[in-house]
Amino acid sequence: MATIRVDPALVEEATGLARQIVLDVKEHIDAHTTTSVERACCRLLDIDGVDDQGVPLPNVVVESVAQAGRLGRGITYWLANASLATGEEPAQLAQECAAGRLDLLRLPSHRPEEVLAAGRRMAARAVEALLALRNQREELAARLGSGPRPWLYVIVATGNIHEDVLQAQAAVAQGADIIAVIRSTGQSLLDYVPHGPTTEGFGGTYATRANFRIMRQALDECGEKHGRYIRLVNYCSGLCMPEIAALGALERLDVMLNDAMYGILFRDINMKRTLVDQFFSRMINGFAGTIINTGEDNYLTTDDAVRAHHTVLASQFINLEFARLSGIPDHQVGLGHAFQVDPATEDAFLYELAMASLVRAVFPDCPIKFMPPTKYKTGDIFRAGVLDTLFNLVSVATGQDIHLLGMATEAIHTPYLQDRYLAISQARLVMNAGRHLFRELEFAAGGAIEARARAVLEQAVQLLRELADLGLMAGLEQGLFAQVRRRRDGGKGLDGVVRREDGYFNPFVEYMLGERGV
Amino acid sequence: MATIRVDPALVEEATGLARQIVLDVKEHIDAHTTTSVERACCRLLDIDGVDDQGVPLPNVVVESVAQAGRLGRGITYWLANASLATGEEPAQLAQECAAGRLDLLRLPSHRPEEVLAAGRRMAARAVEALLALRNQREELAARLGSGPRPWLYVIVATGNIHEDVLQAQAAVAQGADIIAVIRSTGQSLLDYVPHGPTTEGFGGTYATRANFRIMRQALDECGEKHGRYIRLVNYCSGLCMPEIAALGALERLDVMLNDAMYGILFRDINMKRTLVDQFFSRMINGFAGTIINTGEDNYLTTDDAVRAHHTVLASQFINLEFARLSGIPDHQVGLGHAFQVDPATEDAFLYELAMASLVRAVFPDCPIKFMPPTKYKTGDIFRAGVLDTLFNLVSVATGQDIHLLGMATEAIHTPYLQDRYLAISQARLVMNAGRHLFRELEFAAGGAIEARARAVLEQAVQLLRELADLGLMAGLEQGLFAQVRRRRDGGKGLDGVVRREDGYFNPFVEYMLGERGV
Amino acid sequence: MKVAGDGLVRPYGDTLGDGRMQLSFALPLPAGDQAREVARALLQQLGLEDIQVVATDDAGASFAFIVAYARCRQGVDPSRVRVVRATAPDMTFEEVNAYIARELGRKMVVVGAATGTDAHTVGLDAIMNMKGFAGSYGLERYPEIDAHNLGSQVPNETLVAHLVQLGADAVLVSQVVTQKNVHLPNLTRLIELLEAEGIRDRVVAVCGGPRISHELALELGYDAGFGAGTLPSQVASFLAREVVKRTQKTRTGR
Amino acid sequence: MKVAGDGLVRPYGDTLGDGRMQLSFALPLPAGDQAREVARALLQQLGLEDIQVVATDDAGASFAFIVAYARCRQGVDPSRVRVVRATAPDMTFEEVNAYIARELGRKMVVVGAATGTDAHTVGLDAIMNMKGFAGSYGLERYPEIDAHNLGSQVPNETLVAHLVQLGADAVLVSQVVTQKNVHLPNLTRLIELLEAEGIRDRVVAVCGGPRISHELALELGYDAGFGAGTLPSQVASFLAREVVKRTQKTRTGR
Ligand code: B12
Ligand code: B12
Ligand SMILES: Cc1ncc(COP(=O)(O)O)c(C=O)c1O
Ligand SMILES: Cc1ncc(COP(=O)(O)O)c(C=O)c1O
Repeated sequence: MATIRVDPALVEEATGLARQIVLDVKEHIDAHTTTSVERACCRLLDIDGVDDQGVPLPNVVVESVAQAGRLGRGITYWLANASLATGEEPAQLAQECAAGRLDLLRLPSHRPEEVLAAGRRMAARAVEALLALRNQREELAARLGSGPRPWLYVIVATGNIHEDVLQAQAAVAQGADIIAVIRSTGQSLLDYVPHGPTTEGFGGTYATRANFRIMRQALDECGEKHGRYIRLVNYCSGLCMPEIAALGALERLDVMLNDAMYGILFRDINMKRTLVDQFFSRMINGFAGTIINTGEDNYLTTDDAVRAHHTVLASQFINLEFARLSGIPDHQVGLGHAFQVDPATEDAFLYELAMASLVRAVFPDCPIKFMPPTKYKTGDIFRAGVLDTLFNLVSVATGQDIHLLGMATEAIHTPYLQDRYLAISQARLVMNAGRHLFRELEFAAGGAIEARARAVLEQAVQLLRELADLGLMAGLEQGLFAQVRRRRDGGKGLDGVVRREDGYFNPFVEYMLGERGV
Repeated sequence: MATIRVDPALVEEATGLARQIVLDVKEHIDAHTTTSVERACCRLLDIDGVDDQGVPLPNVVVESVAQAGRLGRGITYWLANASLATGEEPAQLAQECAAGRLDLLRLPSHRPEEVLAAGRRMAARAVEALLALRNQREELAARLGSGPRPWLYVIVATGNIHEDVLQAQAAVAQGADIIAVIRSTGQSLLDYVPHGPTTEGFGGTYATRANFRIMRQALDECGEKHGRYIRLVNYCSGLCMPEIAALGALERLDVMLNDAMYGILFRDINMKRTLVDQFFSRMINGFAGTIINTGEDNYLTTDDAVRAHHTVLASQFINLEFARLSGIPDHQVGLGHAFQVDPATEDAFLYELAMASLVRAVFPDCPIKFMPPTKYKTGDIFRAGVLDTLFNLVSVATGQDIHLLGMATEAIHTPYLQDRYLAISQARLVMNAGRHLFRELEFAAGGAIEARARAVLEQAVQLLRELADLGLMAGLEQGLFAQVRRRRDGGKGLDGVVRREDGYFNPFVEYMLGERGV
Repeated sequence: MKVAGDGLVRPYGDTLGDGRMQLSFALPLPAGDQAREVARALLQQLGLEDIQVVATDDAGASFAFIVAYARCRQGVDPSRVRVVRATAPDMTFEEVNAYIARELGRKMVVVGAATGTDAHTVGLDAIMNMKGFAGSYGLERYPEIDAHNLGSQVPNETLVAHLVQLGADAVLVSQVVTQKNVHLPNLTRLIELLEAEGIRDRVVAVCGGPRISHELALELGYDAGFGAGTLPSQVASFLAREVVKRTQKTRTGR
Repeated sequence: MKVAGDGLVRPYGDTLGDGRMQLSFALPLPAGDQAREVARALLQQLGLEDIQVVATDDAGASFAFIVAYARCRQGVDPSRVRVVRATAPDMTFEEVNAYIARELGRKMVVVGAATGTDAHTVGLDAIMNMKGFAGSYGLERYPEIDAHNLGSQVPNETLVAHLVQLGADAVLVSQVVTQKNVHLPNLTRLIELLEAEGIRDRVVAVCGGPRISHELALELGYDAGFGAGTLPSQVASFLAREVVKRTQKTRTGR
């Protein structure tokens, strides 16, 4: 097996350090909620739609309570109380709020036990809905099958959900297993989720509940026609992380980009906000059976891969511990990395084999997501095809699970239909030709590939030691990841972080985390 | 090391069988000469040019003696005798013959020892010239260096030698190490070598002495400019095998396609003619320091590679023994094979790794020539690029020596300049990225790759046993190679085979084979 | 079929009618700004718009390798495009044999060869050998077809002699090498010889190869042409119908 | 430079003037004979000749993927092609610093940002950071240049405020995302703000990115544009000359 010989003691130390780093911030997480966490609860309680100014009702409801400084009690508490007071369901309550006919805080407050019981009943319905969707996925996947691993992951990004559907159908017909609808540029920075189907977007299509539903339905039809379950991906990174996670769960999305640190590092979103949001969003994804994907590929766009591979590994350890904290089983934690060594480097291919084998060996139960070469591609689409073929081969040779297809036109435009056709058909050719390579290949004992893997693991442990000493927040302030410095109270979204009141009530944590509850 | 574990006993048995097969036909070789062997002697004795009908003087001289039924004495005998009789050198003698003013057989015959001495003196001059050219190559290669292996081998085939030069210069500038001028279609079937520079040809450029000189000179200039010795290849296969070998040696060509069986199997040239011709042509190539290349790649165009790999290996054993019989050191025997498994076959890449590693391990001293995928390429040049990238990777991963570049447009046209630019730059990228892969990769003990290699070796030994029992000629009659049946006295060129008289005199064999002389 | 508003079909990049195309070529100019602008000007002359020259690489010996994307405004009305196809819908292996047995009442004699200097046999073998091609049996496998594969580099004269000697119903000519159009005179020569021999009408003449189209075959005087990817069943169906038509015509003089 | 007899430069396949080009595109038609003939007709409309459609693959959802080769008769007279270049020959690292010290007598203040929604920083960093790009040092590394990199997604208004506050001599704007031409209004907006602020003449305005050309920059009102592969030394040389020219003009009113 191309499993690389890895020192188990180092892996254990790294896991322990990551666990400690995560637990250091647990206190901060348990002490706070955020506007987007509470909006997610609204979503789960079936609050949808927009008011006459087009403002989504979850924003209206949460803003009204937040402005009155009472969001720390948890929106579910106020909705449960209002439900007892009016006999109405949260959906109607939100309409009433939006119409200005109702102020959740001005209703008679019922006995806390009654409110909690009502809140738990309301939450139980949402939880059952998620379980039903989860079972539906499992049945569909069992009946239709899922195609051999690595699964072929393709992006569509026309800006128009209906055009995305057409291209997604073509991609599935060509052999894709997973379709990702790339979000419109800058949606990370929106503190609301746009409503309804959208036909305009820059470099991508807005993530909305309606768009999720349209694509999920189209892919279900495709799955029946082509005899395999097609998974749908979207991105919940940004100021709406938990809310998009909730919408994804409600529309049976299968995979969600949900990195614990990406928003902080690459979108300059405040770390206090992000750490609370990621906990809740991952809890929802975990419970809904959704595979999360983490964004360590980004470290290799702004830094040299040979120098930065250890930061990818360290970040993966941390992402895995945060996921475990949110109750996600390892087989749903799609840790990410990428094929980004400068191809002009001598033995670049050996560096890639070493890193891909190391990640595979260190996280045996995680569905590893391997991402394609991008930044060293040029307008020479023929040369780009060579890089993608080497990438496809390393992927099948090292047993990766989720394979984001490289596009020959990466340096030119967002993919054309023929770009995807070539990428999919070529990946299938290479992976079929190398089907059992992972079982057959080995690396010379004490050779350069093994030495490189050990060095990367050792450097990762070193970085984790520093982070454990400093604490995650201080580490981020000193730019230990992606050479990006972020101040603790800097970036966007700190205003949405709210200290929990003593009586903070969020039944979803109890249900979704169950006895593992925090 | 990616050296595959190979059973030395099987290799030894195969070598012994191949030796026996070759020695069985040695008797036939020693008992005959051919018109083309004798024309080669004329070439070495400086007979060049054409008569007024455009017939090359070597053909005029040899035909005149052959028609008189006295070629069995060896043309060098008659030229030596004529030289003694007239005091003229062979070149003038040929002019005289062509002008009808001289008949070699009607001159007074000098005492045999005198004739043999004169013949040896004439031959000695040619042998020295070849040695001088050989040293010149070694000096140039030592001074300029030769670039890392595998060497990149590129073909030019415009039909016009001057256009070939321009494209060869571009290819060298792009990074090619070896230039092969593909011969015009069907030159194998010509029983004469065209004269002078040529600007017309179908699917290739005629192999002529003038074309050899023009390209060799152009590549010497290129070599100086780009700081590495550039090797020049041509094809002596066919009815002029020894004669083109002689011309190549005289013009310092570095590599010659010179397979012992190719002409028989793929050009339907008589086997008796081919076996004698290949012995003498390889003797010249061996002496001149020329690397011969053998054409086992052809077995995989007309037969399925997974089924035919063992015929490639068996043929390589036989080609090596024939080469050793002609005095060629192993490091000049460029045994050929190709990357031709149907890419739609599951684990096609593993079959290719197994075969390439096996050939490398079985013939450690031979400069193995690995040829690209061709027959499964289609008009989709992007897919063809994927096949060539896999081919390039197997080549560097298994330590091949001579790498014939695959062209993405293989199924469309003879290569354009940009086809070569992309092929060379991509091969350099892949080989640099995988530079030390051969040292690092290993195959699982008892795994599928090892099992496949062992099976191919065992089948090859089985085929060699059958051939040793039947004898090579009978084996060829029964179609044991490339499923092609050839009758012993069938095919072209049998009329050019001449029984040696007792006094057969050919000083070149004595000089070139030295004490190993036959 | 998805056509833009005006009913014309255009290349499709990522939206209907966007006309996006990829091009690549070499220029005898050193790679640099001038080569890039000459490439742009060249594509403008083709009437292309929104031209993006995305690569201007040094291809050695002062040649530039260009990769470009552009928008092609032109569109084509698919209904006005003549598609010349050689065969009616194919008959299966069994149907062909039954058809020949019923309509011809004897074996159909088919003779094939790669003619002139062409040494490529794999293509013709794919059509004629037992194994056939891509799961479709070769003509030799058809019990009602008497197939003779003469191999490669067969001179036209030799082929015609065989046709006469074997009483061939059909001749299959394979031409794979097309450099400098070497195949055109060679293919035409066979038709002239068949006419000279007086058997042109009696023998169905078919040619094929990766760069042979049905239209080209008709121009050269053949009855049909088959290109890359042809299945033996397509050839067998065509021959069976054509030969039967011929023999009925000769029999009834119509 | 090798031009055919008529002095025009044509694409080069394997002989001068043979005009050989490769094309590929998708068609919203199922792969088959019709798609192949529609592709051929399309290329004929472009005035291409000797068209070989070498691939008509099924790209799924009734789309065909076409690869073709053809001959382009047109040629271009290279002398009549306008090549707009931003810079005179570059100065070296040392020469730029000496030039600024001598001609400007103070540090040159340069402010850069990826503006609007563009989050791509790698390109601008390649020009401004210490490490620079492809062995050419970034502007931060020039002792005579005071470089300020404001990072990404910087609104135009914020950038202009910094230019005023820092007394910038030059502004560098990076735009990498060009989908739906989102960059054009964003780039134009900055020039309008500079003019409104009355500092357009005092500040040299430069934009750059993989799909930015010098011509486009001039059209949008900038002083120069730099595309893919630009070296920091090229930018430093241009800025030094331009800024010095500006300050001399304001000093001597010419
Ligand atoms: C195998 C091969 C060889 C082998 C041939 C062995 C053999 N016994 O056939 C060898 C090595 C001998 C060879 C030699 C040469 N080859 Co070659 N060869 C090829 C190769 C790699 C594959 C061809 C093949 O087998 N295709 C597979 C078959 C199944 O496909 P096909 O031929 O298209 O046949 C199908 C259809 O066309 C159709 N069909 C074909 N014939 C017929 C006939 C009829 C009647 C019908 C109905 C249908 C039909 O049905 C078949 C099944 O669908 C091609 C490149 C490529 N990948 O295509 C080059 C290629 C054909 N060869 C080429 C050249 C130039 C040569 C040489 C001239 C090189 C040289 N200078 O020495 C020589 C020529 C020898 C000669 N005298 O002809 C060029 C031709 C370029 C051109 N446009 O003219 C090609 C395209 C390679 C290249 N890119 O340069 N070649
Ligand atoms: C790295 C990368 C990212 C990273 C950026 C990280 C970072 N901090 O920069 C991340 C992952 C965040 C990212 C996100 C997105 N990206 Co992006 N990304 C790329 C990628 C892979 C490499 C770009 C790069 O770093 N090039 C290397 C630098 C050195 O080259 P350069 O940018 O051309 O810069 C040189 C010259 O242009 C010039 N230059 C550049 N700027 C300036 C400025 C001045 C003043 C001067 C003088 C010179 C100059 O000098 C530089 C050195 O020569 C490209 C694909 C590719 N291979 O190009 C896609 C690409 C640019 N991204 C693209 C897209 C669509 C996006 C997203 C919209 C995707 C999405 N929907 O989420 C988002 C947009 C985020 C946003 N709000 O802008 C598209 C753009 C398509 C188009 N034509 O508009 C590309 C081409 C990928 C694709 N094929 O789809 N991306
Ligand atoms: C984890 C993660 N989330 C989100 C994104 C992109 O989303 P956005 O551009 O909206 O931040 C990326 C990168 O493409 C990512 O890696
Ligand atoms: C050993 C050998 N000689 C010669 C040739 C080709 O030469 P020709 O086509 O003239 O037979 C080949 C194949 O390309 C070959 O493998």
